[in-house]
Amino acid sequence: MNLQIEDKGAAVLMAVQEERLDAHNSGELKNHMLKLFEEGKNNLVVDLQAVRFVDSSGLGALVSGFKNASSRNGNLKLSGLQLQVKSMFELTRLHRVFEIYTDSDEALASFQQ
Amino acid sequence: MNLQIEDKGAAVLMAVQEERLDAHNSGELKNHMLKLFEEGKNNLVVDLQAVRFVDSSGLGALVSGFKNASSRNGNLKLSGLQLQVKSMFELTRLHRVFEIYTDSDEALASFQQ
Amino acid sequence: MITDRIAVDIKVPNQTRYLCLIGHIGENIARTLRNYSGDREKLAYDLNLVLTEAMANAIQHANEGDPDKEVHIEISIISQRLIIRVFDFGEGFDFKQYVRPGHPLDEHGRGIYLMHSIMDEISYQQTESGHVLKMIKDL
Amino acid sequence: MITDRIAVDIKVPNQTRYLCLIGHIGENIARTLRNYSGDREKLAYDLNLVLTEAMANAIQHANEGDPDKEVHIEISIISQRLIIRVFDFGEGFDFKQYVRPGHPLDEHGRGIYLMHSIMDEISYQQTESGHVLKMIKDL
Ligand SMILES: Nc1ncnc2c1ncn2[C@@H]1O[C@H](COP(=O)(O)OP(=O)(O)O)[C@@H](O)[C@H]1O
Ligand SMILES: Nc1ncnc2c1ncn2[C@@H]1O[C@H](COP(=O)(O)OP(=O)(O)O)[C@@H](O)[C@H]1O
Repeated sequence: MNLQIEDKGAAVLMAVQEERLDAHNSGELKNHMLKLFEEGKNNLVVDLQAVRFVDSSGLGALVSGFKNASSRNGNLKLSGLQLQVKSMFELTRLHRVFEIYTDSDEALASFQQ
Repeated sequence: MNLQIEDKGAAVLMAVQEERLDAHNSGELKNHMLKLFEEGKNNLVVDLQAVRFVDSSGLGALVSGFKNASSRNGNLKLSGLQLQVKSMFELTRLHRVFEIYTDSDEALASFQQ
Repeated sequence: MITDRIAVDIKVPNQTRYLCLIGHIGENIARTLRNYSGDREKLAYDLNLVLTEAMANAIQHANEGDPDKEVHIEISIISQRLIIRVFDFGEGFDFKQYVRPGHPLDEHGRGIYLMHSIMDEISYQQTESGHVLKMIKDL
Repeated sequence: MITDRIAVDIKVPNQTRYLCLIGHIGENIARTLRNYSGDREKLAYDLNLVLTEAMANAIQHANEGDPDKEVHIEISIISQRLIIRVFDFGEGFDFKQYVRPGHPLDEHGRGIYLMHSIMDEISYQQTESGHVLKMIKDL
């Protein structure tokens, strides 16, 4: 999976560089998040700007990251959702679970307050 | 077919705004060219920048335009060919028939000399 | 009025790497349909999604991830009805149990809810040689 | 080594508007193949092209543009060989005659030359119920 990971201080930015986040690659995303948690990095921004399609297992991987971050007193926030991807969060009511920002800068700034 | 036609003085610029130029829409391109010839516009630039795929009938429509333009002492030149589209012209040796320019400005300028 | 009459039958190995092939075929069908007055790009996403969800279930739950097995999918359109059939050779399951959404913080269990929300009809039935998930959308 | 084993069987109306559906399926297959060391984007274009050319011929020459007829195409991959079959119910034609390129200024007659150049094997044969153009590419 093509993933760009960058430590921005207040949070780690993970930019998913894939057209699809589905049952084929969501496990890998989960593993990358687990590795960050093990390193004590509990504040994440997952940027989905490049992602055109998410399925239920992609959503599941993000929920898993959110729960892990929360249980370590961190947070996982999302940014860059394309219109149809956003609809998926609404259909599954996950837009009430995640803090969702227009772009990664805004999401990162929210960690600095 | 999505086609942008603009009279630039020395030549008419036809920009094909389609991903594919194939047996489904090449007939339409031919008709638009014929209409221009009927109006006495015999110098054409066909810009293929947006075109990702050309089949043999797309090539055939361009050859037809080229022959019509030539027989009226005009010319039909091409611009903006994507790499794989260019390969199609080479495979069929049509790169020796057409004057091919990087972009439409260059092709138009060649008519002004 | 000329209506679409399309039949696509696909067999691929039981591997998630082919999810995108099947999903893209669904998208492309949505984009080439002759008569569709709704939002084509929404339909493209929806068909991509239900095909991906149904195929992922067949791979992971029915064929238990065995990469040597095969997944068989049929997509057809007759008289403005789009029908998807996904065949599996597993033991079957109680489909109705998963139609309602679970807890928002569950990691799994959204697939059947999504297919059920998007499609007009959905059923899961035994056949001579396994089970078939059948979904219908009126176009 | 796990090899790809794929079978796609497609039936669409005898209309050029479906050329892009079939062509895109060819492209998507090229992009998802497990074992391919060559240029994937070139293979994607080539499969798109030969499918488009063969199907356009079936539509225009064999089924004579009748929109109520049907085009039937099979794409399969077995043991690193990609096989395309395009069935038609026309009168057939002398295939060999068109394998060489014609005059550069001909408007027609490049389809079979292109298919012949791109694929490793190509044949056109009678079947019980019509003709089949069969093309093979070793992957
Ligand atoms: N084809 C199938 N064969 C057997 N069990 C299945 C099949 N499809 C789904 N299931 C069962 O139904 C459950 C719910 O499926 P779904 O809503 O798609 O969510 P998920 O796949 O994320 O668990 C699965 O966890 C599995 O136990
Ligand atoms: N499936 C077919 N059935 C009958 N005739 C065909 C078929 N395919 C091709 N032909 C004949 O072969 C000729 C050459 O085909 P081709 O090289 O694809 O060029 P084009 O289609 O541009 O004429 C066609 O003009 C047609 O007469």
